[in-house]
Amino acid sequence: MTGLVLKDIRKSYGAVDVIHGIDLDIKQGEFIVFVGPSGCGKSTLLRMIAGLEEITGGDMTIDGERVNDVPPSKRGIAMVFQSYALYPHMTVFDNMAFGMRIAGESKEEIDRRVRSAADILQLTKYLDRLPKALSGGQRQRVAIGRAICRNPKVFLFDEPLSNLDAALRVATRIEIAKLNEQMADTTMIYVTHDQVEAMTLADRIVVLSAGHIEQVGPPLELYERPANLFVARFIGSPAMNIIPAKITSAGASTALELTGGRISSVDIPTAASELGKTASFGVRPEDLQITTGEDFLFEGTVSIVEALGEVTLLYIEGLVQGEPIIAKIPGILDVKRGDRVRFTADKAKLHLFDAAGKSYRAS
Amino acid sequence: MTGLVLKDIRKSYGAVDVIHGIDLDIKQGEFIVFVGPSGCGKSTLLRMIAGLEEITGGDMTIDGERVNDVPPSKRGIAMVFQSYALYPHMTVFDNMAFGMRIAGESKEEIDRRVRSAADILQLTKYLDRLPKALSGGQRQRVAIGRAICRNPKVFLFDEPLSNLDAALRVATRIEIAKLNEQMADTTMIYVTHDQVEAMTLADRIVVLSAGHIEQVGPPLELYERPANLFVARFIGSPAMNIIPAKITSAGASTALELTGGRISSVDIPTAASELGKTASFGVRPEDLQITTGEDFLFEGTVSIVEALGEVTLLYIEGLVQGEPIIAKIPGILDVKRGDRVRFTADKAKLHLFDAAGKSYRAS
Amino acid sequence: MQQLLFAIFTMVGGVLACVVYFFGTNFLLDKMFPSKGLTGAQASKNLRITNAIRPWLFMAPALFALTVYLVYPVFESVRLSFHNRSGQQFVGFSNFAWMINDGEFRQSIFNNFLWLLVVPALSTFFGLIVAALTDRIWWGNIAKTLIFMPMAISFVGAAVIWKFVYDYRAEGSEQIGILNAVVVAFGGTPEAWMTIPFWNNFFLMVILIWIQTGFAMVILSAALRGIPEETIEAAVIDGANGFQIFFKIMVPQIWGTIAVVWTTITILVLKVFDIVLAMTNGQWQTQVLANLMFDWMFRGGGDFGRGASIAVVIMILVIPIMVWNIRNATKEMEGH
Amino acid sequence: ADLKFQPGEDAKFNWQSFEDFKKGHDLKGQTLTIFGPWRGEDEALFKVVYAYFTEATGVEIKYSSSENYEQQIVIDTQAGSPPDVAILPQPGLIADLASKGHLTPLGDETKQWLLDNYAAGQSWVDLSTYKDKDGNAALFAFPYKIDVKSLVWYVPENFEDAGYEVPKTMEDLKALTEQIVADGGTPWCIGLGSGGATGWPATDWVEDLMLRTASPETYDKWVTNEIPFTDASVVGALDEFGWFAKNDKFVDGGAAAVASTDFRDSPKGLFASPPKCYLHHQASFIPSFFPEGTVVGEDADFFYMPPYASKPELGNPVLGAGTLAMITRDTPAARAFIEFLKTPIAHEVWMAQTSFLTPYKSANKEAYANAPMKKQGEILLDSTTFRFDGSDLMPGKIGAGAFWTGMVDFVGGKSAADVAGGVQKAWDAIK
Amino acid sequence: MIASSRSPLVFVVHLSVLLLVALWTLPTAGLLISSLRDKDQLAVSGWWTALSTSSQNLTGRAASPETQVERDGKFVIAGRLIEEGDTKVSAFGFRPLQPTAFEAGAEADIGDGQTLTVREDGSYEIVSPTKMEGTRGQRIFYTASVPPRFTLDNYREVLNAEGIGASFINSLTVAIPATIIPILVAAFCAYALAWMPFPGRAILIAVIVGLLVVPLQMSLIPLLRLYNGVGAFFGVPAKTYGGIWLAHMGFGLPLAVYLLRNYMAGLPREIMESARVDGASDFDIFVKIILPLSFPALASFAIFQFLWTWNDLLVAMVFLGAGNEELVLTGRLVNLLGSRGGNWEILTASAFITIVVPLIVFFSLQRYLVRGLLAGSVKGG
Ligand SMILES: Nc1ncnc2c1ncn2[C@@H]1O[C@H](COP(=O)(O)OP(=O)(O)OP(=O)(O)O)[C@@H](O)[C@H]1O
Ligand SMILES: Nc1ncnc2c1ncn2[C@@H]1O[C@H](COP(=O)(O)OP(=O)(O)OP(=O)(O)O)[C@@H](O)[C@H]1O
Ligand SMILES: [Mg+2]
Ligand SMILES: [Mg+2]
Repeated sequence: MTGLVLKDIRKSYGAVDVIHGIDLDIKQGEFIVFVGPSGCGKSTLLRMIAGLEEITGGDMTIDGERVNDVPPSKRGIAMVFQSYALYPHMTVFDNMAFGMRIAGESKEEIDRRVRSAADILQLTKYLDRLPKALSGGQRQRVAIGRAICRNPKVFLFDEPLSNLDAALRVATRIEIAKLNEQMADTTMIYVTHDQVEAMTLADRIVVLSAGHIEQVGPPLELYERPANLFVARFIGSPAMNIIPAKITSAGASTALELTGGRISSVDIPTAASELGKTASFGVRPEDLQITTGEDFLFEGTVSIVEALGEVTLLYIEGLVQGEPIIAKIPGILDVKRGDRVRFTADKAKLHLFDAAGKSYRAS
Repeated sequence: MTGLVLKDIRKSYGAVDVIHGIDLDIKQGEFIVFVGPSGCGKSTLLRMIAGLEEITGGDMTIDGERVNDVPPSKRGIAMVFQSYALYPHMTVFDNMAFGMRIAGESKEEIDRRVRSAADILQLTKYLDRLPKALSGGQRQRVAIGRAICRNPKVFLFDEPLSNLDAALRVATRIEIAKLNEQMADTTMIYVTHDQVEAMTLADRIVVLSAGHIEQVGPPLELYERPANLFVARFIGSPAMNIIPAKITSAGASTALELTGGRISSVDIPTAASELGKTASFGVRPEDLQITTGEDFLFEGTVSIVEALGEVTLLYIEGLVQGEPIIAKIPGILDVKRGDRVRFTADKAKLHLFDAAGKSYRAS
Repeated sequence: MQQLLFAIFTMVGGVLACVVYFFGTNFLLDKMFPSKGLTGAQASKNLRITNAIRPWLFMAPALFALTVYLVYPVFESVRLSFHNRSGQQFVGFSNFAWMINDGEFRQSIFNNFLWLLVVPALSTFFGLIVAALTDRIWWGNIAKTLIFMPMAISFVGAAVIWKFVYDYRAEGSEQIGILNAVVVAFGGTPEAWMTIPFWNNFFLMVILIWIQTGFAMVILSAALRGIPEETIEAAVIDGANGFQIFFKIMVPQIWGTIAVVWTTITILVLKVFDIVLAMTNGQWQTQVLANLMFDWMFRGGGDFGRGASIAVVIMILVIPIMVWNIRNATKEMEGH
Repeated sequence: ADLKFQPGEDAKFNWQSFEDFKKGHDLKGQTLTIFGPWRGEDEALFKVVYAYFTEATGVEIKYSSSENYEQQIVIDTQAGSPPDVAILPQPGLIADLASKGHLTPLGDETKQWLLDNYAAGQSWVDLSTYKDKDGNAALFAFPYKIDVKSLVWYVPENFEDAGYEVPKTMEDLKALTEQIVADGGTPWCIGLGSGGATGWPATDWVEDLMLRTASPETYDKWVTNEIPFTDASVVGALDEFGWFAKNDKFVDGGAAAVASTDFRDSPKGLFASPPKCYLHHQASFIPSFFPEGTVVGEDADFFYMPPYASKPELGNPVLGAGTLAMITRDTPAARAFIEFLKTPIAHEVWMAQTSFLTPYKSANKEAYANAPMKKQGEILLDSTTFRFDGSDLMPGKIGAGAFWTGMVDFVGGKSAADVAGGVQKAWDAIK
Repeated sequence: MIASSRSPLVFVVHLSVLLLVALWTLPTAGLLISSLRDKDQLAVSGWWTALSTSSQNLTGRAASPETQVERDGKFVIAGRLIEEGDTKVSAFGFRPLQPTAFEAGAEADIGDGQTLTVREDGSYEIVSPTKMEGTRGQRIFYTASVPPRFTLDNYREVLNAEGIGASFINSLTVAIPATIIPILVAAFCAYALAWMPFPGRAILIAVIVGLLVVPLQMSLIPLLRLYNGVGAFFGVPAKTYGGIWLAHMGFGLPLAVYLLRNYMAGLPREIMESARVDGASDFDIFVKIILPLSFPALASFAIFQFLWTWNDLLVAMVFLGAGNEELVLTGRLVNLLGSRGGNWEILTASAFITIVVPLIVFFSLQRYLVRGLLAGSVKGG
């Protein structure tokens, strides 16, 4: 089985191109997460896979069969909408049974499948309720249950957890992870804004930006080796600190002059031709450590201290134009606003991007 | 000045009591955050302070004046609604100027104040737009700007960031923090579901549950010394792991028998009378460390590994009935599903609660 | 020219008077109990007073008009229904006794029930269909306008139009009524539609349905647009076809609006008389209550007693609808 | 005011009466509101007439009308805002207004005037006398502008071509009817359709035939229900009508078409080629519905619906209709207007235009605008009996209800006895 | 829309809408076409045949014998039966029973040695060896194929009628304030019923719904009596524009309040609360927030109310009177029909003349019937 294949998929609304040619190969059973900034086309792509939007160009195949013109109900997909999209006038049971009733399944079969889905999602108690009598988390579970009952080959989620509160979000996320395990043969495609969801659930993450793919890869690969500035800033929260720099010596290890004048070196090889070029130097907030030694990366005045208990966020303003540099230090610190602090970082965890934003390491 | 004082405030809708007697003393200029599970009465309390809901019982004073029967516009408050509540047919400027126009301020004064608020919130470019032409974050800022223009004594926010995406949420949060600094004399009361917001913004956090106060205190105090089980589980994400235990020896340090049979001791004094009683032993996921030694707290089989890059979450199931125990270990680990792992923790960071849920340490 | 000036002057004057009332009274109220710019106990006391008075200021003109133009006539009708034809002599229940024994009245009641069953149902149904279908096609707005058009045609016009449709010419001569022309084209014999007892009721109902569908359509179309698109997409994915989506997903979700439209048209049907008056004047067993009332009220000098008693019956028929609405209003109020 | 015929200019007008009237009445500055049934062309014609009143008295007239004049006058009188003078074509309605005390009696002098000056004067006095609130009879109305209904219309050239003669007796008419059928033609066009008033043309037929088969007294008893509708005389008249209308060969389209053919369309059959019919019974107003350009008297003509030769004692009865003026608010101007209607000039001015007939003997016949009108006027003047349209005299529920529907049922196949029984039942119900 | 919308179902949708639109417009189309037709044709052939050439049996009359000329010793009357044009004569006759006895162009012997010839183009010639007498011309029956003929005469007749312009203004004078005033009054009332707490609110709403059903005709006499009383008391006429505006308002209010209240109750509560916190009184809130936000509801009701007042005849007749100065357009047109009715050509044309203004109103207000007015105000809005 070949799973789902997108070949140069394009979408335009009238003259506006929204998706600019997406190539993607999804294996059966894979859990794929689409992330990207608002408006980059995640939902559009998902809806094209579902068959809810027409495909303007390119080919889409599921299990080797071209499905561009196959109606949604014949694609073997199920979808969980961002806004639940429950049928407000039907009970939970009817909501889940609707698809099967339409398909003309037998009463027993419907009953069996709904009950088993309800079991998995702990909804058995609520089968007779209307959606409006359910809490947000329960509604979301019904939406998922409805999708499960369809027994799909491909499972689509569009920001399914975005309307839930923190605790529910964690709980439901774990349920989805379990579901993925139980339905090992089912391909899942998941759109989210949420870092944690993306990192924890995905087999592979697809980072989209303005209608094209920036990088595809397993979560940790994206975290450790972002292919470009965009991905680097997008994955991880708070975002990676980027400091403009100039390459002062190239080679197996590269020396840089950071804005502010400090000289640093990173263990990333660069070609000699890069010498003298401007680059972007990146370090994640959680990779920064406080040091009192002389071997620091940079030094700054703390403008905001955010103590979260578990970690403390320090904001250092003025070093880079416009944005503060953020450091995330574990535990509770005794740093106050106005303190001058020096930071250092593990050399292996530093990033370097060329003027066009491409990572020097990614090769 | 005395700020805002709530004395035995109660609220019922018909026969349903929603708020059961809240006593709270808020100093002028303080930043207070209300947190609590959905439906606990946060919004209701805030709306009573605003004067949008009638107060069923008790007294509320602002600056020493009893305001129970004072209409909203006379209380010197401003409110940012959970759902922006912008006037859709007015431009950003008019939205912000509306209150002042009603109050009959001069044209120049209106212009001056709106522009200064817009400056603070970086809205100057959008003053002529209608709300529908703004992005979510901008709309939220307009709502805040509208409140600022009222020049209130008390600033009320009801989950102002709840529908924003992660990046916007961080940015707006920082703006609110700055605002709080600039308006040092203004009392702010802020309702949120979000841990991080509560921890980073609050001078004091008020934890509510089912219409009464569980604990009031500065964020780190709540994190480090939760007064009871409810607060312990509510503050911190993922929530504190709670393991049922039995007190096997009381005194300056207490020995416990945890479920599963391990014996442990914590540096929390207990009275002799507590001996033999059941208790709840608590440890935060981020306080757990992996150990290979024999001095471990407990041992378990990893059922889920969530690698977030910066940290890794390990879920250990089966130790406690119903819920997994979660450990949050920094960095990227080489632990796989099914591995048996031992955990230990710093003794100072352990928590112990009595059968009623009250912390033994809190006295 | 002079007339035009006068017209403009009166129009502006009338509208202005109305505006002045609302602004004036509110200005006075705020002057008497000032609160703006003030603080403290006095301000809040004044605000509470104004808040108690203001609803009545807002409603005063409406309540006045409703009382004078509708409530008062209702009581007058009830009074008249117990009096004789000139309204001067008290006659007890004899008008109602007459009514029960009157064959024409019974015929009217029967016909009215037919109308109540058919017209609101079909108007709403067609309005719904049109609203739903036109949302999906590019020329939907044109279609809607055309279907709305009958509402804009004056009653005189509507009557002419349908006389043209139902016109009957003897068999063999050229039919100028389209209905008969169609019948003849299919080899049938032409019929004088208006004279076929029982069925002629339906031919009359068609006219009202034709007119009212536009009304139902405008309101239902707005409601349909309020349905979350996602629920429909979810149904598409669930494999539902157009009909299933419409009847199982969309219709149940706008049930409330359908009920409002249904109510409004039902009430209209109870009042309808001009169509019957113009087309048959109740002949050939097409009489309906409103026309019967009109008949007794004004024909041949008028019998106010009997006319009023029929009006009272019409008003009694609406009580179930009223009760239903009271229930809805209170239910809604709880939600507020 | 603009006068259509300048006083003194045309000798056929009785200008003296105008001058006399002018001398006796100076009511300058007053206004008179008149409510009448005339709209459209008729309204314009009436305007010409009352311009002379204004010219003579200085009274400004405000005329209004309404499609639903019947209902309008009820509302206006009932609400206490009646016009000064109301002109209505329905004796039944007038009776009601009188009984509710809304009308002012015109006095014995007017009664005498009618007896003296109108042909068949007693008929007119009877028609104008109603019971007031207290049950006392008085003259309340003044008949003005009469229509003759006892007319049969035909196309002279068609008669010529076919060699038919205008019948002088009812027997002849029946013979002619059969003759036409024998010649392969269809004799009659009958259409009862009139929207909500469908059926009324048949009532004219029945009334006309009633006057030719029964005495005027029987007729009067019939319209007041002193004899029941089921009386043999009534059933007889119904059957007479049935002889014409219920025979498929006698009517265009067959009997089934009678009820549903519009009375306005029905006469057009006379002018079809080949003619759909040769005869049409209808009142004097019908030429308005003839094809455009039809000249009455040449392209189309009429003859008096003949009486039975076998019943000479009934003479020449005429069935008609007309409007009656009454004072709904007693003002000097209103009184003066009634006086004005007594002047020949008030009749002649309208006679000189169209669609106006009068039984006023002193009005100059020569003033009629054309020969056909004059001929109709003569029928009116020659009549030995004049009877007002019976259905208008009956209570509204009958005359404008059960009778109409009954006639529709009758041509639809019901027997005369059944129909009469049904109407009588309805009449009993409203007693 | 949904991708599957390319399925054959779409054609069904188009087709059904087309069918419905056709059914709904057909009667009106008939009216429109009829209003453009010749008034004699109107009553003899269906309007759908208006576009096709029809074969008709017609009757004409030759010129009177006074116009005869002598030619070659014979007396000749010549002329045309029909205007020059597309009309073609196929057959003719001189007896009503044999209207098609002769083919066009043939010579018919009409007795006395006279012959009649009618040619295809409609010209005729009567030739007689002797001088003809009389004043009436010979009747000629002919069968002609008449091409479609349309005329604006009907409209011209209606529009040229005396007083039409004045009535038009009267109608506007009635309809415009009678639309605006009730909307204003109803909107204030609806707001109070939707958003201002006071005792007895639910009952009041129910009563208003109940009043929806009061038959208009019922109220006429008591009201007019009241008017007369009031008029007499103040010494002013009872029938005034003010009176009819109030009457239209009274009759239109229940539905207006019912619809508007339903709409306003659905507006987001937070906007009102926000304004209240901003210090706005209920009056400010109503004028500055509710009114602009209720535009779709106000516009739809405005359309309906305008339609009713514009097309109303009864209320105007009763409360304004039927005199020439105050007659409204509907009244004027009805009067035009003449006391005996049946002038279909006038009816049809006037129906279309009255429809124009409401349609303009509908079109100009239709664009306010948009949704999305609340966009941006609240989350999810
Ligand atoms: N019907 C449409 N017509 C024109 N443009 C559209 C339409 N629907 C979506 N777009 C545009 O397509 C782009 C992609 O939209 P899409 O909903 O896929 O974004 P997204 O990545 O899902 O964003 P979000 O995270 O906010 O949901 C957006 O810029 C949007 O403006
Ligand atoms: N009008 C009302 N009538 C009855 N109960 C109400 C009403 N409004 C709120 N409640 C109840 O009061 C309780 C508190 O509601 P409130 O909105 O204050 O909760 P909350 O803490 O703000 O919750 P959330 O975090 O979900 O916003 C809830 O249980 C709710 O059901
Ligand atoms: Mg999206
Ligand atoms: Mg809340």
